[in-house]
Amino acid sequence: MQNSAWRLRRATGSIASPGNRAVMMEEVMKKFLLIVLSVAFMSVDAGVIARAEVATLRGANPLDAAAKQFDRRQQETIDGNFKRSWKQQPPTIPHKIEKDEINLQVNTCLRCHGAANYKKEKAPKVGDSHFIAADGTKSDKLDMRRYTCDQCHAPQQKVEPLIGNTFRTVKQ
Amino acid sequence: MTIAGILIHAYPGHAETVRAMLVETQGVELHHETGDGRFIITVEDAGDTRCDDTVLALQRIPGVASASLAYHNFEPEDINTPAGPSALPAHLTGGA
Amino acid sequence: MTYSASRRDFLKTSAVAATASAAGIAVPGVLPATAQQGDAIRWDKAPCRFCGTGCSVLLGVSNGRVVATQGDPDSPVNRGLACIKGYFLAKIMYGEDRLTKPLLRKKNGKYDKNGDFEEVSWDEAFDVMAEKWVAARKAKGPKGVGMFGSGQWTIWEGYAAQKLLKAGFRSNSLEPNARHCMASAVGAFMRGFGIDEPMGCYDDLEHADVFVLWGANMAEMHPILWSRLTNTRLTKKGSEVHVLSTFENRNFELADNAMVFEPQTDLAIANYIANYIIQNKAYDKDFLDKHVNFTKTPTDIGYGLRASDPREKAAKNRGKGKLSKISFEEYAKSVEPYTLEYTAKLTKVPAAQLEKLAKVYADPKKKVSSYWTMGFNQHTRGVWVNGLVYNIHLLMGKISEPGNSPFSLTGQPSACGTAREVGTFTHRLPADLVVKKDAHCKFAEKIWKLPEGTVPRANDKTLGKTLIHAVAMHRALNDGKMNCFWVMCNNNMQAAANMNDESWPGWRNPDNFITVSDPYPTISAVAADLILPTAMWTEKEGAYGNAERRTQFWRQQVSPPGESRSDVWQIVEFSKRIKVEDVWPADLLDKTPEYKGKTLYDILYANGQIDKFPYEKGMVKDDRGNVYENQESEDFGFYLQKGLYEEYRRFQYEGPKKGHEMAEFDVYHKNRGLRWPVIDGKETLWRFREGYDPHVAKGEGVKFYGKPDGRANIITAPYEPAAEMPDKEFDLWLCTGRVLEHWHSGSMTRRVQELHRAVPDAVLFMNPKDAKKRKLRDGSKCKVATRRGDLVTRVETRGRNRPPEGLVFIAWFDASRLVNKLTLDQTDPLSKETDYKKCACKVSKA
Amino acid sequence: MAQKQTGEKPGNALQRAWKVLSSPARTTSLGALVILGGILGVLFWGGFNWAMEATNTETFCISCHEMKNNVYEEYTDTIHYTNRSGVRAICTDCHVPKEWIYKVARKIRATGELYHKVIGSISTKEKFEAKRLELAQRVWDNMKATDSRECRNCHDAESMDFEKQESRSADRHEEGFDEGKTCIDCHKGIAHKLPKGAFDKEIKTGMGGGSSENRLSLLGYLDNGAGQPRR
Repeated sequence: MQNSAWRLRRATGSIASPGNRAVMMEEVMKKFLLIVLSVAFMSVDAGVIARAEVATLRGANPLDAAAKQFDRRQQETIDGNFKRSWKQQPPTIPHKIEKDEINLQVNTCLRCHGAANYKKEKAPKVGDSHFIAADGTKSDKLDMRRYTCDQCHAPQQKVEPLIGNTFRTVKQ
Repeated sequence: MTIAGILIHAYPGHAETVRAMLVETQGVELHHETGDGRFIITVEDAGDTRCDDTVLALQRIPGVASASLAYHNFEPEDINTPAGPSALPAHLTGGA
Repeated sequence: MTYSASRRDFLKTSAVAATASAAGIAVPGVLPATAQQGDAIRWDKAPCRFCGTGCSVLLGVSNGRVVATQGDPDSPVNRGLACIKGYFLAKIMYGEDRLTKPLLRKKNGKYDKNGDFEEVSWDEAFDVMAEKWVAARKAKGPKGVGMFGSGQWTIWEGYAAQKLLKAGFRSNSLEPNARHCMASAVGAFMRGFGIDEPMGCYDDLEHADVFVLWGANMAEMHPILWSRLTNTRLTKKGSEVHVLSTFENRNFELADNAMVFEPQTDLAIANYIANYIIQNKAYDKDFLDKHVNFTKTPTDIGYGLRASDPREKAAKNRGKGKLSKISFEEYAKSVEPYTLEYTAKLTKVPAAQLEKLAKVYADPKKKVSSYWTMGFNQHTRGVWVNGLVYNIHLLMGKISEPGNSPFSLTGQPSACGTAREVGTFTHRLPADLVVKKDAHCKFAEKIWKLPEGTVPRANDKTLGKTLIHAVAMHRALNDGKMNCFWVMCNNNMQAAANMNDESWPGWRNPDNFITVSDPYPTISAVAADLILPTAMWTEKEGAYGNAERRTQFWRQQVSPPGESRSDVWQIVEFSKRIKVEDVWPADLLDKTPEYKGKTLYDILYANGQIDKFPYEKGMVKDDRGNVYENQESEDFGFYLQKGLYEEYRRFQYEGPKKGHEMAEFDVYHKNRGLRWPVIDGKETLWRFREGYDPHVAKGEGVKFYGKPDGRANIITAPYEPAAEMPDKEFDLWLCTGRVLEHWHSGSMTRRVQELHRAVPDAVLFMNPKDAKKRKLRDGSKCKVATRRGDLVTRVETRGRNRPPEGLVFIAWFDASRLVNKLTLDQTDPLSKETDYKKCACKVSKA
Repeated sequence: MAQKQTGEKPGNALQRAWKVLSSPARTTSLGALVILGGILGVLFWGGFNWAMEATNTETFCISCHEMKNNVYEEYTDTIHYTNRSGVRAICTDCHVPKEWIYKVARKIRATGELYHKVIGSISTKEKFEAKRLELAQRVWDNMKATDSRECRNCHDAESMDFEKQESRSADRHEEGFDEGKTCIDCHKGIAHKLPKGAFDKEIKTGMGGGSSENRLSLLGYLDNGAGQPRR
């Protein structure tokens, strides 16, 4: 059993041969498809056959080989804010948050983004939606369900997307 | 608790009379008027007149071309009302 | 009253906004959540695509595309909230690499296992597939073909698959990925209560005084439930949170009593609490006398590994689980060894903290809700440990009432609705029926208008043993006993344990033909032979059932791209290619001669029941008059989803088991879901208790009606060690799991840039001291190896997870770091659910 | 030394030594006495300083579990322990003054800490958490009073290059310096976790202003009692 043919292939890989990822990504941008159709391939029966090289999020690395290793990640910090795609989307965090704490004792996010200090700190104020309680009533107090800021707001690492996204905003 | 959001179209030249009737009707609240004969209203239960009866009556107001239901919410106020007032502390509900 | 006044105002604003938006009128000053965009956006509700919480979101559609998502203020589950994944739902369908055409491995114009993927038509795809399936069914019997579905399937997709496999192919080889996720919870419900799914509901999150999280990282995995819990903890006087975990996680931020225990010793902790309650005579004697039986389970039952494994050979009662009755005294004696001193030593939790936990359970004045998910379910003693927590609640009578709730959370959006309620498991049929029971099979055959004997019995007279669970399926593929495998709506190559030794060689076995239906080229897709492009989430009409028994519907919002089609379309369309003569024996057909010459489509779906609801274009409408497409119904010419659902519903009303009743199809499009049992249009919040559950008659008080005598089982079970413990060479525990920002294997969330950039890679969470010992530091490249494989990643010693010395954690979403090359394919021998939380590994510098 | 100088046989050494020391110097020259005094002075002085330094090490600070399991554990996560270039500030760099007189004063106060160690004031996690705000407040007040003297041993406003800071930090620093703020005004909880109610005082004293309603909304979340903010 251990020596069956397909087991041996595990070492060499039987998934579509890895293409040059850079070239492939360029194609992707043009066609909005990761399936690269190489129409040059002519079959004996005449006619054109569409061959598709299918790559996963690990690129075209065979599954039974190790994937490319990633560099150490750094967080992206920018002036101002990251763009939002629609109004109700929670803003991503453009500054470092390692020193921040959200626990039973304190919530340091609110020290700058809370109603009392945001002007002074030139920080965006906690959204109005955060002052609507579960029953729909508006309140002066932050809705405690929103206490854990990092459930919705995340910092962003400096990385390229693995694959593009064709989402369009309503204005586009 | 029943609340309905309704769009009323008045025949040209009838906006005045329709507005007057709407304001009169129990359970109806006029929220917006476009100036071209369209009204946005909400309807709710009032006294012993039920919301759905009021909606039917709207159709029969002279000068109304159409009354179309755009929003409807019904909430029973019983044990099955989830996360009801009793489940929440007073200061969260805006009281006390 | 302030509540109704303000609620009324809120609803009025919503009403005005909705009316204005329907009429295209801008109303100054009215800016509720539903109409903020100001552009012509059609908003409609849909349950979230991700976890088992079952939040409802509002989906904004403009020009045939989803342009925005937000939390649904009218949903009782989330009341306007969503987590980061939920907020970004609008983007999950728009990854650039959406599959739009079927792809088949071919060489020289013909299917070839070693060929490259080529685009083919649906006809060609299904023709090749049908030929392979018929051949495999004939050659290898009912286990020759298999289907692996999902707790993310819609309810009707699961139901259609159930019929295709069990009635059409006459095979019980149908499993959902919920086997990896919920099976232990199901096992414990059936053993303890005779009926599946929690007795409580999410309202307990507001009613409870004390929350105990047993192996549920709610802060990351069920963020909205965590929000509700947070609200209670921060606003309700005297409320407290106890957290148990094998490593520090985000739950610990709100913990009043945070405990890190040695893996597998949760069994001992639960027994200690029971012992404490008994020693202090705190138990509710009256409740026990009236509503509880005491039983014990066989011990030393093995670890669900292959029979050849020495650990299996050594087990005395391999796979056994038959309960035997004992007395209260015997039960008390069985937990006696779990003293505070012994338990503290075994678990490495300080005694004072264990005692603090035991005290809140034993305090009759405190309402305690216990929550667990994968920490309990993915456990080689998963059924046992689920049961041990029920024991505690039953001892105290703290069950089936507001705030007192042992609650098993689900992982997936419809693990309850589709996998468990429809019964897409090898051993199950809809509404808690099982193929082990002849009467249940006969009932299914009656509903389905099939001859007696069509549905294979667990031990079938002619077919032999027919049950095969998820992990065994991969083994069967590897051994060449199963030759055709259809994977839908999940990524099992990335998800199943021990990829190197079982999954990969199984799928690439030259005898096998593997089909994967997916919207995206996943790890599973590229490991398959045929890829079918799939319509996802709101590209189809659907229904999910969440962890609190709530059934929620949604309408098709947008059209699927290219030629992609929903899973339900694929299943029903495929059935047209299978002639009944090819898969049924002659004697069965002789009983129903009218079926001769028919296809499975005619017999299973166009059966006069499912096709009885006519469909016309434009008939799916909301209450504002917006019209929605329904691609499948248009294609088949009848309202397919309604037909499947209404036939399925007959199992709930006419079947031998009561308590699963749902409302009619049309009702759910109008509301934010109802919690079953739904009787006379009313949902049920707490089951088994008079006044809440309509199945409990006046005067009965509490009745566990899933069991014939109306009594629940307290089941004693001891602590037994894990299958693979750290030793000299492999000196660390390896635990795997999820992160907040990504869903499962990341096939959707990693295509959303914001989510990808939040957590781009799976790193190794490690204690700084362990790192130092290996000359590693934050950010170092490291190699993680087990007896089955290795991977390279980077060390994280200061992130959101803080393991104690001796344990490391890796998330499994990252396709580049296939952590399931490392895990052991061990299961709970009773539930057959994989334990992904415990195996031994070593870490070195890479 | 004294015994050798008198040339007597060892016997009851202590008694004899005392006798020598207590009798007026007749046989010894003033110069010798001065030198002897100097030597003894250096020895005592050195010993004193040695002791001061010994109690100024990290090992000493974390030799008691109260320090090790609470504040030290937390500190290892922060930038003062781990950072890009591996420059570290240990406990005493921040908590013990460098200048002698202040250092001695701090050490004298430390004897109070020994007393609390003996009576176990913060011997458990719960006790520590209960006292954390009080303890932290004391440190903050102290730093405020000294114009964050210990911070400034390393962080000198003059030496800060705003060009190299994140723009948010640069703006806030510039403002802070102009207003005459001191480091601890903003940088609380940078090396340890924050206690419950950490910001109550600064909110009460009106840092950042805002209406009273707004102040409440910032604070209300902290209280687990009746859901009412601390006042």
